[in-house]
Order: sequence, then structure tokens, then C-alpha cells
Amino acid sequence: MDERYSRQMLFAPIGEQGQAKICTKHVLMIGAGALGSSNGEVLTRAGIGKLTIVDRDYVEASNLQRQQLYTEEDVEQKLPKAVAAKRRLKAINSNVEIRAVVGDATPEMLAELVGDVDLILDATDNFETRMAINDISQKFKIPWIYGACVGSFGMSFTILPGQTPCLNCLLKTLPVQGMTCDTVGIIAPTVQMVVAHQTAEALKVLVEDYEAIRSSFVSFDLWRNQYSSIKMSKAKDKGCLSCGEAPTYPYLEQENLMRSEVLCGRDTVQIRPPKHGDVDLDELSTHLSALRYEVKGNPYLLSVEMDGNRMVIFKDGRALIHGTKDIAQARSIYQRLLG
Amino acid sequence: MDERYSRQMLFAPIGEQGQAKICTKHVLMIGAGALGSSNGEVLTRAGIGKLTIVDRDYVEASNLQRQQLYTEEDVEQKLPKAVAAKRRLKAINSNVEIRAVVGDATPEMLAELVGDVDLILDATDNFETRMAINDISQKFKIPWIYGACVGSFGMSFTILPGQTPCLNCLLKTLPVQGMTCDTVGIIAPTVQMVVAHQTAEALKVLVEDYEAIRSSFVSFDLWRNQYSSIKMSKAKDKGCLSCGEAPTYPYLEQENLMRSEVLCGRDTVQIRPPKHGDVDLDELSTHLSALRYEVKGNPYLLSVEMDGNRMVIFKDGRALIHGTKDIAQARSIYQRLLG
Amino acid sequence: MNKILFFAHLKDAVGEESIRIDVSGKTVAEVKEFLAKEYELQKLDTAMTAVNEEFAGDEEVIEQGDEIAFIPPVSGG
Amino acid sequence: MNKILFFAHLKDAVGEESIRIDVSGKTVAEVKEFLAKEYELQKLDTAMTAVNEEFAGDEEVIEQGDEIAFIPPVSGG
Repeated sequence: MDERYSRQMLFAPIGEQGQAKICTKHVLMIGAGALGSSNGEVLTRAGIGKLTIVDRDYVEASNLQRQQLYTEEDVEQKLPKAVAAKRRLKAINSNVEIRAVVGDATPEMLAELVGDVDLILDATDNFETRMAINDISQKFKIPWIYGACVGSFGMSFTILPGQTPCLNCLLKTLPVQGMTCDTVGIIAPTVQMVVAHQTAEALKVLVEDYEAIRSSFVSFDLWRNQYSSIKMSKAKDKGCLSCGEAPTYPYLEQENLMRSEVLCGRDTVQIRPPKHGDVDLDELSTHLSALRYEVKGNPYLLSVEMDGNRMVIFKDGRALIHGTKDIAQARSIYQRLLG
Repeated sequence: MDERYSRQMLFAPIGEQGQAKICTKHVLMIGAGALGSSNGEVLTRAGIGKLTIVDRDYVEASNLQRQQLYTEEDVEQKLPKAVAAKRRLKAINSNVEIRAVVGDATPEMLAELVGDVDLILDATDNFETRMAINDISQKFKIPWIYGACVGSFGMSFTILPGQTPCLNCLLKTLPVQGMTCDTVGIIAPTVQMVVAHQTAEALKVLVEDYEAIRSSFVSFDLWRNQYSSIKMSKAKDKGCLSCGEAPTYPYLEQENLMRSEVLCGRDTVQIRPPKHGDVDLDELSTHLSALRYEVKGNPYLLSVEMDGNRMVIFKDGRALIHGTKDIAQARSIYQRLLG
Repeated sequence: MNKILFFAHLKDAVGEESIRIDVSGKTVAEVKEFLAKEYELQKLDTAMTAVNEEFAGDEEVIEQGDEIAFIPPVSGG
Repeated sequence: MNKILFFAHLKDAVGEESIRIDVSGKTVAEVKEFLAKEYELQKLDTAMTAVNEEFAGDEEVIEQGDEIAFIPPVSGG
């Protein structure tokens, strides 16, 4: 072990003591896509004690451009990402205990998994799951690290329960439609830069160097050569329902979650967002056409043919995903397009 | 191909045209350590036409904490890094032509390899090789991207012959002793952040989006939460011997190179830096002791036992590496400790 | 006078990285509304606002010389 | 008055991220020499210097209000 982690122990803020701490810590990582691949690899190489990986998707050809744990063989085998990730991570560091969970990170699942977890790493692709992570983090007093990216633009923020503002303080409400990697693209360097910030913060949390933790919200654009660091203490909201004085953890409650159900006898899953939104169908249509999907529409709905499924999206955010009875798959398709 | 690079083509500044360009370009990457692993993977996933990798080392246990292409099996097999890198990169993207060169990136070798190269990526661990890359870049009019890191501190700068200042403009002289990963450690997030900057710039060069290229010198410290971007146009020196009005490309000339020779019948390699330096033996001794090497010394020299070799370093920078006749190995040991 | 900085796709939508304009006396919400109309920016209502590199809520009032930046949160990963 | 920023290990050596001190009228080389003595910094002679976020050579003269930063180039990789 000494030899393996020698360069990390030589780094004074970690040292031998820090390394000993890292080796006993348990990180829960939600998502094994681009951010998850790279975050998972850095932490596994760093020698964390245990890594739990939750992901609902399988490896596809379009992932290979930026999801660093996966190979062409994983695509051929259509392996679930959590399983393919575990296989590669074990080859990299057999000392790390790795648990792969194939499934949707619902509030119930998060609450089950969070037992002895020291840190939650955000590697999801949608705000709904992030808001659930945020409430779980507050309820169980576990730090988490927000990270997100699209195009050449990325951001990160470290959330410590009881100290920093939380994601609900910043967003106040769930944005209905965000840009996603499936609508405006993504380049790998953006992923690496978000992960650099997330994993540096993760190491600080794991070695308990709280003074070094970044209190600002970082965002950057690598193609436009921008970098910004915003002080966040004023964002903390005493009335916040997630981290304020009387928390209710709203995103753990059924009524605020996206609902999905298999439509009886129709090989179709219906998805309803918690609040009626206002989807810009024109913009979505333009993006999806650029992606070479066949898109038809009228002012009230959009119909998209994609990889054997047909999705019909209504202006209020409701959608029907035809050609599947698999709720997790349907939610994944929905959130990849609508954020 | 459309599917594989779809998210990258969706990114507007690349698009289909940019992707077509990327697929025809040849990148020469010097070094396959931490920066090389990660740079090589990003570019291979991005689908560059050809990647030539030059490295003189083999995979060791202490590399695994941050060098993302390598596994425990590569360490067991003591594979040369260039060979292990090629193996993994082929599994990631079989469309990319990869050439692995095991050896020291001397000026002669660089001049031979540089034929149809569109971009040189710096992933070396010492200034001597960087200065040679810098002169080769100027002489053959090929852009290169400087990247370096140690601890939580990293930096990058894009050098376009005929436009930007060059590394010789900035450094003026070869620093005698720098901090290296082998003396003050390194954490993986620092590597990822340097690579994020290098590969974003690489993609801009490859798709020929010269307006987007970063003209500033970036440096950052992830543990100390610092980021700086310095405008560099004033650094351009008309009298610079590498990029000025009357270039002589000094770092391609034998008299300015580090000299190394096998000492006859002694199983020892002697290394002499081009100029007499002034090595701080006390500081070096402290670092090497922290690394658990056995160090003895007096005011004139330091003797270090390391992995079966014994190195004696003199105050003027000269060194004897006992226990080997392999010049490339001896140079590698020397530069890892002395930068 | 104030300087307003635009990040990421907002920079492209506006066509410049920053503009100079006097919005002192207005609240952040009013500035957002004004800019959304002026530059046909749809998504400013969900953008995070920073005034002098510090987080600012919608009701915060802009003063002379303040530098304002908008950061649109994204969900990709 | 001037602000001097220290990056990376220089920050630790000095003990602060920045100091305020009047060095106007001095050249960059003189400021380096002064700081090296004052804080026992060995490696300032090889550090790159920025004045107001722009590269500055050793002979550049510091003016009132200039912000100076030192970036030590490193060789690791």
C-alpha cells in the first residue's frame, strides 16, 4: 500500500494520516455516465474503502466518446453501466470494495443505501434526482458534491449540511427544462474539469480537511475561456424546506416526484412531472432533429422516433414512451431529453 | 461513426465538419504518465485519426493512483507504458491508429517523428524535454500545448508558432530544480484539470477554431482554491532564440542538452546537466527521506538508495546512477527527482 | 454604470461576453426581465445571479458600479 | 499601495494568499529580491510574474495600485 499511494501520501495535506482515513471511507455515487465514470475512477485509484455505484442505464456506442470506464466490448455486450464500471474498477484497484446497483436512484433507494456512507457524489443527469440527493443529504447529515455539465460548460458546488446553502436554496424550484448532453452535446474535457473539482473536494471531505473545502460555486466554459467563482454564504435560506429551520424534505415526498406508470395493455409508460411545466416544443424539436431523430409535431405535442421507442411529449411536460414496459428505461429516456 | 461521436457533433463549435477534421488529424504525445494517460484517452475517445505516443518508462505500482490507462495487471507484467497505453486505447476505440514508441524523446527522435503531425501534446515530466518540444514546434511550425502539475497545482499554455510567445520566452532559461511529483506528491484531480485544459485546446486546434483558442496562461490550485488566467502577449520576445527574428533553436543542440554516458566497466551512468546548477541538497534530502528512501549526504553530495539503484547527486547537478547501464532508465530516474 | 457578464450559451445569445449599462436602482428580478426582453433570452428566470462575485437573490437592489453575472444551472452529467 | 498575490506553495511559504504593501517605483526584479529576503522564498527568481493579470518582465516598473502575482512554473506530469 505504501508504494501504491506514495505520491498521494507525499502530498502534505493528505499524508499518511489522510491516506489511512481515505482507505476507511464509503462513497455513494449516483450515476455511472460521464461524471460517474471519471469520478469513480479517481476515487478508486485514490484507494477509498468502499464505493457504491447506482445507475439505471446500459453502455451504448454514443457513451464511448466521454465515459472513460467503458470499451467497445461493453457496448457489444450491452452491459449495465454499474456492472461494467465495477469490472473495470476492480482491475484498477482490487483493494476497493465496490457495490454495483442497477436501478433508478429513487428517494426510497437512496434512503436504503445511505447507511454508513461518508459522502455522496452527484453524477446524475437530471435535477429531480439531485433534489432527492439534496434532501437525503440534509436528512441524514451527509455531505454531497453537485457537479453538472453540458457542451463546454460545467459547474460544481460542495454542500455540507448545517454549514453551506443547499441546492434547494439555490434553485428554489425544479427547473422544468434544462439543456442536456443529449440535446446540445458535450465534449470530454468539460467532464474532466467538473470531475477535477468534484474529486478534489471529495478528497478534502474524506481526509476531513474542512478548512480547505471550497465554499464558492464554481462554473466555467472551456471553449469560451470563462471561469467564475461565486461566494455563496448569502444564498443560505432559513426558510428553505430542505435545509432551513423547519425542514420537510419536499423532494422525498411522493407528490413532488415525477410519476411514471405502465399503461395497462399498451406497452407504453406514461411520465408526469410533479408540476405542470411549459416545454418549449419548437426548441426541443430543433435539437432532436439535429440529433437525427425523426420528429413530428403540432403546437400541442411532439412525437419522436428513437431507437425502437416512440416518445410523445406534451406541452405541459407529460410524456408517453411507447414500445416499453420498463419504467426505469422510460424515465432514463425522458430525463436525458428533458433534463 | 455517427452514433459514436453524436454528442460531440451536437456540440455546435465542432459539428459534423469538425468531427470530420478530427478524424484525419495526427497528434504526437510526448509522455504516457499521468498527463499522457488522460490526454491520450480523451483524444482517442474523441476519434482522432492517429496518435503517436512516446514514453521511456514501464508501469509501476506508484503510477496506479493517477495514471488512468493502467491496471494492476500492467504493473505485474512490468509493461512499457507506451505499450500498455496502446493496448487499452485500442480496446476503447479500434478506429484510431496508435503508434507506441518506447524510448527517450530526444531532439533527434522528435525531429524524426514530427513529419505529418498536426499537434504536439506535452505530457512529459521535465523542462529539458519541453524545451526540445518547444524548439521542434517552432522549427517545424507545429502547435504544442504545455501542461504540468505537482501537488494540487497545475498549469497550461497553448503555443502557436508565429503567433503566441513560446516557452523559451517565458522561462528564458532552464530552471535547475523544480518540484516534481516524486518529491512533493500529486493528486489525481490536478492531473484531470490540466488535461481538461489541454484537451479542450487540442480540440480547438484540431477543428481549426483558432478564434476560440485560449491566449492566456492558466494556472490553478485545487486544494488552495485558486485560479488565474494571465494575458501573455507582452511575453513575446523578438530576441528569443526559439521563436524570435533569428532563431537558433538552442535546445536542439547537443551542447545545451543533458549529457549522459555509461561509465566504462562500472555499471553506472553519469548524467551532467547542460549548465552548472546549484541544487539545494538539504531540501532534496528532506523530500527524499519523506519518500522513505535511504539518504546520506554531506555538504557536497547526496547519496540515495532507491529500488535497487544508488544515485549520487552533486551540488552542481551532476549525478551518478549506480546499478544500471541503461541510459534511458538513468535519465528517467534523474528527471523524476530533479525535474 | 454597471457591467453585466454572460456565461456559457447566454454569451452566444447576447453576442458579447459583457455589456455596460446602468441598471442601478433596479432589483435583480427587474434586470432579468429587462434583459430577457432586450435580448430574447428565455431562461434568465432560472439563472443564478451573482453581484460582485457574490450570490444575489431576486429582490436584491443593484447599486452604482455593481458587476452582475448570470450563471444558468445545467443538469447534464 | 499594491496587492501581491501568492500562488501554490508560495502561499504556504508566505502564510497568506495576499499581502498589501507599497512597492511602486520598484522593478519586478527588485520586488522579487525584496520578497525573497523578507519571506525566505528561494525560488522567486524562476517564478513568472503577472502585473494586473498580464505577463511582466523583470525590468517592468510597478505603479501605484498595481496588483502583482507570482506563478512558479512546474515540471511534473
